[in-house]
Amino acid sequence: MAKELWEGNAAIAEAAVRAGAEAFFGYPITPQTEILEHLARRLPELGRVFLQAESEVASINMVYGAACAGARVMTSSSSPGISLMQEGFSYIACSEVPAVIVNVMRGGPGLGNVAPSQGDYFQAVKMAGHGDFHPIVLAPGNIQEAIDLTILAFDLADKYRTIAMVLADGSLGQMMEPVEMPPMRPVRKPEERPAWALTGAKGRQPNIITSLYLLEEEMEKVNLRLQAKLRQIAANEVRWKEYSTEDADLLLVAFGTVGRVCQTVVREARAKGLKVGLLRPITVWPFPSARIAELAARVRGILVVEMNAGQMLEDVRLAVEGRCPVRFYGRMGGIIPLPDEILPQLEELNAEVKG
Amino acid sequence: MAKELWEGNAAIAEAAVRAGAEAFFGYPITPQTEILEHLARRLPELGRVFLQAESEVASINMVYGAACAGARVMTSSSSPGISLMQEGFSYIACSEVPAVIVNVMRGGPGLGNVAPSQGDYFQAVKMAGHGDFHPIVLAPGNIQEAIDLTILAFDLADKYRTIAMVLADGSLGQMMEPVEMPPMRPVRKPEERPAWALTGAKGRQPNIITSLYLLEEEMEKVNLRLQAKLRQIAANEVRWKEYSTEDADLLLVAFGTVGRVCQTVVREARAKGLKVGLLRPITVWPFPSARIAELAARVRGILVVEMNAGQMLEDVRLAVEGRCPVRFYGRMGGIIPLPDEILPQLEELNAEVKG
Amino acid sequence: MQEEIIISGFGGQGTLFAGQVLAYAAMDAGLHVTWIPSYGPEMRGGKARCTVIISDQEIGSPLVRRPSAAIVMNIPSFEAFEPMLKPGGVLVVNQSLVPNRSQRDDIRVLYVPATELATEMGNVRLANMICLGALAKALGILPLEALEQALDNHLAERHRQWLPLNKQALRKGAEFAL
Amino acid sequence: MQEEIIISGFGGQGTLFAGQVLAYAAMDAGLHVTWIPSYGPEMRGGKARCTVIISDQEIGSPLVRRPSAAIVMNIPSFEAFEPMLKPGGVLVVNQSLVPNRSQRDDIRVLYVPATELATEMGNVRLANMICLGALAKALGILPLEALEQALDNHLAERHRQWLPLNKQALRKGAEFAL
Amino acid sequence: MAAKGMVIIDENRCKGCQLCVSVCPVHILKLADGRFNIRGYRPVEVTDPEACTGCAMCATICPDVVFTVYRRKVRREQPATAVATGE
Amino acid sequence: MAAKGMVIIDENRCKGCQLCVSVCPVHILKLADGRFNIRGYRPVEVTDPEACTGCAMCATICPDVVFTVYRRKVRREQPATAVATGE
Amino acid sequence: METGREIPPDMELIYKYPESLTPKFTHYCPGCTHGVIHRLIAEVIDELGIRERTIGVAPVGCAVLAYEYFNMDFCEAAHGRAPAMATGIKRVSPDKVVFTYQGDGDLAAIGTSEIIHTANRGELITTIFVNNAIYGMTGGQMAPTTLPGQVTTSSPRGRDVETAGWPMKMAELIGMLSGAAYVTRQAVLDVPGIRRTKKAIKLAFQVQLAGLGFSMVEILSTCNTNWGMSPVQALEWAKQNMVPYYPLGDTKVAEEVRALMEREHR
Amino acid sequence: METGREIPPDMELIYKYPESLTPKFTHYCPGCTHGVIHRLIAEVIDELGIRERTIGVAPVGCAVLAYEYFNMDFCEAAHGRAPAMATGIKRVSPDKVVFTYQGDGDLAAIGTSEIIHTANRGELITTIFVNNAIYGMTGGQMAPTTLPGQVTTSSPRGRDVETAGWPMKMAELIGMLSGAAYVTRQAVLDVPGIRRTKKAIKLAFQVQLAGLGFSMVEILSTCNTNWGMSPVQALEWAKQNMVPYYPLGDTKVAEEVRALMEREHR
Ligand SMILES: Cc1ncc(C[n+]2csc(CCOP(=O)(O)OP(=O)(O)O)c2C)c(N)n1
Ligand SMILES: Cc1ncc(C[n+]2csc(CCOP(=O)(O)OP(=O)(O)O)c2C)c(N)n1
Ligand code: SF4
Ligand code: SF4
Ligand code: SF4
Ligand code: SF4
Repeated sequence: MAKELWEGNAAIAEAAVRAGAEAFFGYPITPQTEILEHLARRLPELGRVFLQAESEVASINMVYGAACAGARVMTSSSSPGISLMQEGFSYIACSEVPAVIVNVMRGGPGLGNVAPSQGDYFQAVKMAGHGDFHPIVLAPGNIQEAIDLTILAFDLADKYRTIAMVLADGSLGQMMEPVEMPPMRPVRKPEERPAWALTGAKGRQPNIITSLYLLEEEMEKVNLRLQAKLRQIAANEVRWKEYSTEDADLLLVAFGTVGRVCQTVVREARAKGLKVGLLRPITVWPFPSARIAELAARVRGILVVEMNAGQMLEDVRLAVEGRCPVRFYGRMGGIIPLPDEILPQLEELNAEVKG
Repeated sequence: MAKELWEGNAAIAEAAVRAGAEAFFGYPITPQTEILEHLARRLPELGRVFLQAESEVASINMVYGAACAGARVMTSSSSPGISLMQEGFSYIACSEVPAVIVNVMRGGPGLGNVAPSQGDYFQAVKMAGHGDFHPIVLAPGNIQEAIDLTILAFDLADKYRTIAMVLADGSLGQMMEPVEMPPMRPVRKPEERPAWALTGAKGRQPNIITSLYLLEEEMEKVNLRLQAKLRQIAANEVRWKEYSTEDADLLLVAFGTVGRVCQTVVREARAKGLKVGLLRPITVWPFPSARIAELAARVRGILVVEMNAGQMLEDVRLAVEGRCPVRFYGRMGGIIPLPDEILPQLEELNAEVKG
Repeated sequence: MQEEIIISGFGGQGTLFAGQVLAYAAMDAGLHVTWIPSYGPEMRGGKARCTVIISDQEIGSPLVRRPSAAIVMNIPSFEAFEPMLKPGGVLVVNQSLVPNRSQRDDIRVLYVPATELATEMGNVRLANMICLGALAKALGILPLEALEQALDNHLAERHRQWLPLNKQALRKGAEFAL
Repeated sequence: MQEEIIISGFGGQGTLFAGQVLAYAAMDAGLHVTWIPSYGPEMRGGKARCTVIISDQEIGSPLVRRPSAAIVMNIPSFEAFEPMLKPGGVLVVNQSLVPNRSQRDDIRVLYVPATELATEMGNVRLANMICLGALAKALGILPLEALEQALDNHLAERHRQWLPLNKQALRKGAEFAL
Repeated sequence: MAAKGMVIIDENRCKGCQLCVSVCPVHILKLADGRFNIRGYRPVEVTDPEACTGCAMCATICPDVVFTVYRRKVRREQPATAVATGE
Repeated sequence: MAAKGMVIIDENRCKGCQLCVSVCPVHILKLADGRFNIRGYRPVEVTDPEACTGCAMCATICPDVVFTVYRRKVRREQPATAVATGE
Repeated sequence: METGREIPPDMELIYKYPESLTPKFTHYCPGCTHGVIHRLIAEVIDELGIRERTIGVAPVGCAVLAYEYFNMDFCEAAHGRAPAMATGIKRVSPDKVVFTYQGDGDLAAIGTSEIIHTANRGELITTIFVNNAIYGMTGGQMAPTTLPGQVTTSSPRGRDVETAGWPMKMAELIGMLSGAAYVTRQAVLDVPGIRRTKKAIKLAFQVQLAGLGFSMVEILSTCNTNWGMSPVQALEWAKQNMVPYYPLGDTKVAEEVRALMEREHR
Repeated sequence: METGREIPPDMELIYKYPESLTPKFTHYCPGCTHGVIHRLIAEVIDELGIRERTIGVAPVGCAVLAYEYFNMDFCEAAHGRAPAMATGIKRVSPDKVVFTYQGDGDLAAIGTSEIIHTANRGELITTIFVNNAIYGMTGGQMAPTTLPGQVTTSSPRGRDVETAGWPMKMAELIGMLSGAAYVTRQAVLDVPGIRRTKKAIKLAFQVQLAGLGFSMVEILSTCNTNWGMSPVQALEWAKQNMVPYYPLGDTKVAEEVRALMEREHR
């Protein structure tokens, strides 16, 4: 099938269309507005629902409503907008309805800037707002992955009745690459909506969707169910890519755009005779901890590279548990670390662990 | 000085008054509404500012404004309301203005219930909304501490120009204990407001407070400054309490209400001949990692107890880095674990590490 | 010395206030004390209970599963706590609303027709003080005077006129613990 | 084979589009390619540049500090990239707007009076295609036909009428790389 | 002569708020004294069933849907619930 | 006869939007051709200074505060900036 | 339900328990008008025969458990966001009847933006707005609708209009928006008012069924518990104090709705 | 600034660069009316002599960098929250003059709740509301104020009032709130309109100085870039299309304000 050149944001939007998204509710924000703009054109022409909400708070609660009604639904935003959705995430999480969220991260904190960043890693993987839950978080490293993971997000959200988040950064949203756009899936018909959905209590008991459990015991039951679900997801859905790890002395761990930058670092390092490998998490939650622990027992040192102050770093350290030294290199404010700055870090680490 | 019997919420509110809070902006939510109600009476009678905002989003942005004007200001809420403040936190963090936030946690996720919980630990210590920052987080274990830490929160917020959060749970908010309420501090006069504050550009260059830095390099500079500040706080402000750790074989780590429950567990365990100690973090960020690492090298095992699914657990594991086994016991949904359920966990751990 | 006391009943029966009087008295006596309430979901009525812990050393857990003493002002409360009471503990039962009898021989049970007596005294809301009097006397950790003092010092202005009757109620209750 | 190309100028000079034409041509030639833009804060005008990487293997970093080729359409761009170009690299300079001359002898520099030529051809906006033609020819990784094909296949409807002129512009630029 | 109307009271739903008592035009509703329903409320009672007009005012104001109301048939028919809305 | 008014143009502030050109009542403003200011815009120029009436319309509509305007003194005094508001 | 009492044959059933309510006991305080309003909505849904295709959205407020009492599909929204949630539901299920049930804190404070934009878009949903001039569930704090001088736990000296502003007239505000087809203010403070309120609720649902636009019924209600009165006193207080400030009647009746009304009266 | 040209002695200065603006070049597109409005505000602040005690609150929108251009204390609010931020500032600094500068996405979409409650409380602040019928900064998406049929990047077939509702008339809506003392709609589309707008802005600040309540000036403006027109065409388009839908003039003038106006005109 012929490749087409797609911009990341448009590609994510079109992937949602192909995945059978029935509705999109969102609010403009750079650097992901092209997602909304693409869907503003596509969904209505396909007779599906596009609505520009008055805010991100409204967006996420519209998503919540549409999800309760059993529709495949999505919203997208960038860092500040995602912060505004935290309460909604928590309600959706507790109600166990499926929803797809795209966060094209920008430089923060605050209004920050519109340059690429990975500053929202913690916010994405450690929680869905308040309370004990977190979404499935998929971190594409190129546009083909962005497409495939957007579609996967819809499937995982449905399968586990949870939030699936595509966590990208501004550069991925705006770059172009040749990709294969999958064929259009049929949209689910109203009568095919899930049995738990709010479709009118015709010939059955009413369906109730709530996140309120006044009795502690009930609330704990719900939490135990949610935790069991998270364990199940952790067991089934961990995904990652490895590059030249077979014989690696040193391991790079990086996700998203920096992850692909590190692919170049691996090549250049090996050209210089450094036996470097790369593990690029595709799911940052669930995190490939077990595999990293294995590798940690084999390599002499690990360098984590991120576009933030060191967030995934904690998950790597939790996996490594002291088995080998873990170092960090990061850039912030929207700067993408380039191979020529990462390489010296590797050399330093190499010197350190060799000596 | 004679002790008085105070309810936790009212005590926190009165402590803020004594600390010289000039203004409070908030929105009712159980189980902390008594804070707002106490201040609705006290602040106006002292000629200070009380305003019930239309929402938590408005509250935090009013706090942001008052803080920019150089006033000592506070808001309080509970889990869902705190989620709605995440964007505001991020702006305040980046703008480096001081603000005090009280989160009296309730059962979640979602609307959950109004019973005590520690489910927002991650949200509190890992971030202030989007981007790379987190507030100082103080976790009182009794009402006297709630008072003292509320006052400390104002001082730390001012000192570091950051968010200082008092992280309590519903039971602490509603219980009563004899305490010593400190004397009233004089409120800062308008002319004593900090030099960076927005007080009108009279005879000086305008003061600008923003969180927007379009150029990546500038944004990174700001982030580096923020990270340096966090390191400085981490170096200066770690606080914790220890109980019978001198000769402990097993270590309990717990904060807040569970922390005090564990004080009883220590007594009862020792009565049963188990050499158990307790470390109760007072600051959960910065976290007493160094001290826990020391103890981890000495004890045979650690049991972390929380009113959540295991959040502080990660910070403990990051500190321990595999030096000794770390186990977890938690209750959710608003249930406070009692000594008689924690003790068996200790005995299990003891058997495990002894064998 | 540590006593863990639960006072439990319907909302409106004054169980929380009774607990506070106890807490005030303990505080004024220089003891450590914690008072912690728990409510049902209802706005009005429904369960209302508090746990009061009095100790001569710093108090850890403010909650206990097995109290050393309890006042039960309605049937659900009796059913909840009678079995949980620690051996040697004291149970005060508001006989007027709780027909149940305890089968346990390892605790001391005081059956007090509190609601009836209170009604006789002219205000049904005095039942809580009657039960409290009985409990305090039976426990003997605090003299009745201490509770009266607590009432003097801490009874809300708008209830002042009830001060004497409240004190009478305490004494009447105490008689059941003789 | 891997070429890292930067095309840089003011907004409105068509640098981003030139990069896309290159990317389309590379894609149609079955090569790996990435196109990534970067803008200034201004809504309009201001810097507009893109990095195009063309390779016969999977592309890692979509950005480079030291490009192997560059088109600079204004002075700031010349100053930014002339020094950074890899030895052996190709630099196309829009002479009409950039008076600077390169002092480097380890790179190939093509000075093209693109804006003037474009104006002669009747549309100043053709300057980008002229520079692109020169670059493509000099690099020699893609035949001019490939770029023309790319224009045929991907030029937006509303610009179709400019197709012939765009192709001419490519060829005119190519002449500077002979 | 037989009552024009008749109400059936679902005692255990009653919360003794007395709204019905306050609107009954013939003043035949009052709270039971000394008697409590399973939820601990004194339920409402009909003091004089014969006097009931079946006006359904009690049912109209009762927040807890305690009443079922009957009325002796009259000439022109009416849809059942419509009456509750007084049409 | 001498001009009734006079404008001073801060060329580098000009973005060449032509709003002033469109409002000048005596049509003496136009963009310079071939000439660019430091920000790359063709700045506005006065074609016939003598004709300027000092009406300050250009200054009133200019988004970039390019103009300073003078007017030959007239009988009744007026507060300086007030004129920009046409009072 | 009481039984064993047989019904004389010449008695006809005038009022019975609505099918659209579950048999559950409510958690509302004795005499709370939430119960009356629940009943009216249920009666209307019964009469329109739409129970099996109606989806309700409960608020955060005392009515948070409404889904326990209504016998139909229901969900529970975040505080103030019911209109957004209802929008999401209706947009993907246009054949369903969707309504929100909201208090004054929920709708007029934290939910201001959502209700205004939902109304302005003319979403085909119906909103039942219970104005009891206070925050009930959280124990009686000031609401945007609290009356001037009214004492609440967060306005201990009475609402001071200087610092807290005047009570907001939501029916008037929402009525101004083009997307709103039918907006009215009613009161359930006495039997005639309750009957008028039911008519209004019915019309509001009919407006939705006819696809004419957004409809809202603001209902003046009581919170005897937090007002510190008996239920009967509370009705009286509301009549004396709320009705004068909040005029009863329609604030918006679109042309098509007027036509609908006339058809109804024939 | 051009120099070397000496001024004839009989020439008097009619217009000069306002002190309340910094000399910085703005980032606004050529011909963007944001620049005109900035200038008017600066002139008013100069004339009132309040620069040294004025605190501005910038929005998120094209005017996000306003603090670079105004020569006074300034802060930058979260998107839509400027009124809340201004409330916080004013409450703790009642002696200062506080104003917000907001676009239509900022004020009429995400910030709806904040502006309405701030106005209703009668906060003593002034809001300058720039209505250019589109989201400028993010590249031209539909705003609540976008006209029916108007094509934007998020309404590619033109705003469909069936699904997106009708454009919101904020001046009318805010004018309804008791706390609002002075609310008006003006336009900077031609010289006379610009002069009237300046008068309105001046009055709005005077209302704040006199402590009469909340004041807001809605200003019909252009976004030639995202409308895809020349600056001059944009002014014309706005006159043809916006002014008819958004009637110019005052929507709220409190009694005390009327008195103030009269005093002004004497
Ligand atoms: C985000 C959030 N903020 C605050 C609350 C607390 N809260 C629950 S109900 C309520 C207000 C209830 O008042 P109203 O809407 O008038 O309904 P009523 O209880 O009076 O029927 C509040 C503030 C919450 N649950 N969530
Ligand atoms: C929470 C949040 N949501 C969205 C954005 C993205 N955003 C920036 S400006 C803007 C709207 C600008 O439009 P308007 O308010 O009309 O001002 P204009 O640019 O037209 O002057 C948006 C949606 C943001 N920065 N923050
Ligand atoms: S109105 Fe209903 S609940 Fe109230 S007393 Fe009468 S029957 Fe009982
Ligand atoms: S209005 Fe101002 S900016 Fe525009 S062209 Fe005229 S002088 Fe230049
Ligand atoms: S608190 Fe008020 S609103 Fe809530 S149930 Fe009780 S009376 Fe009704
Ligand atoms: S985008 Fe529009 S509003 Fe923004 S500066 Fe340009 S013209 Fe002005």
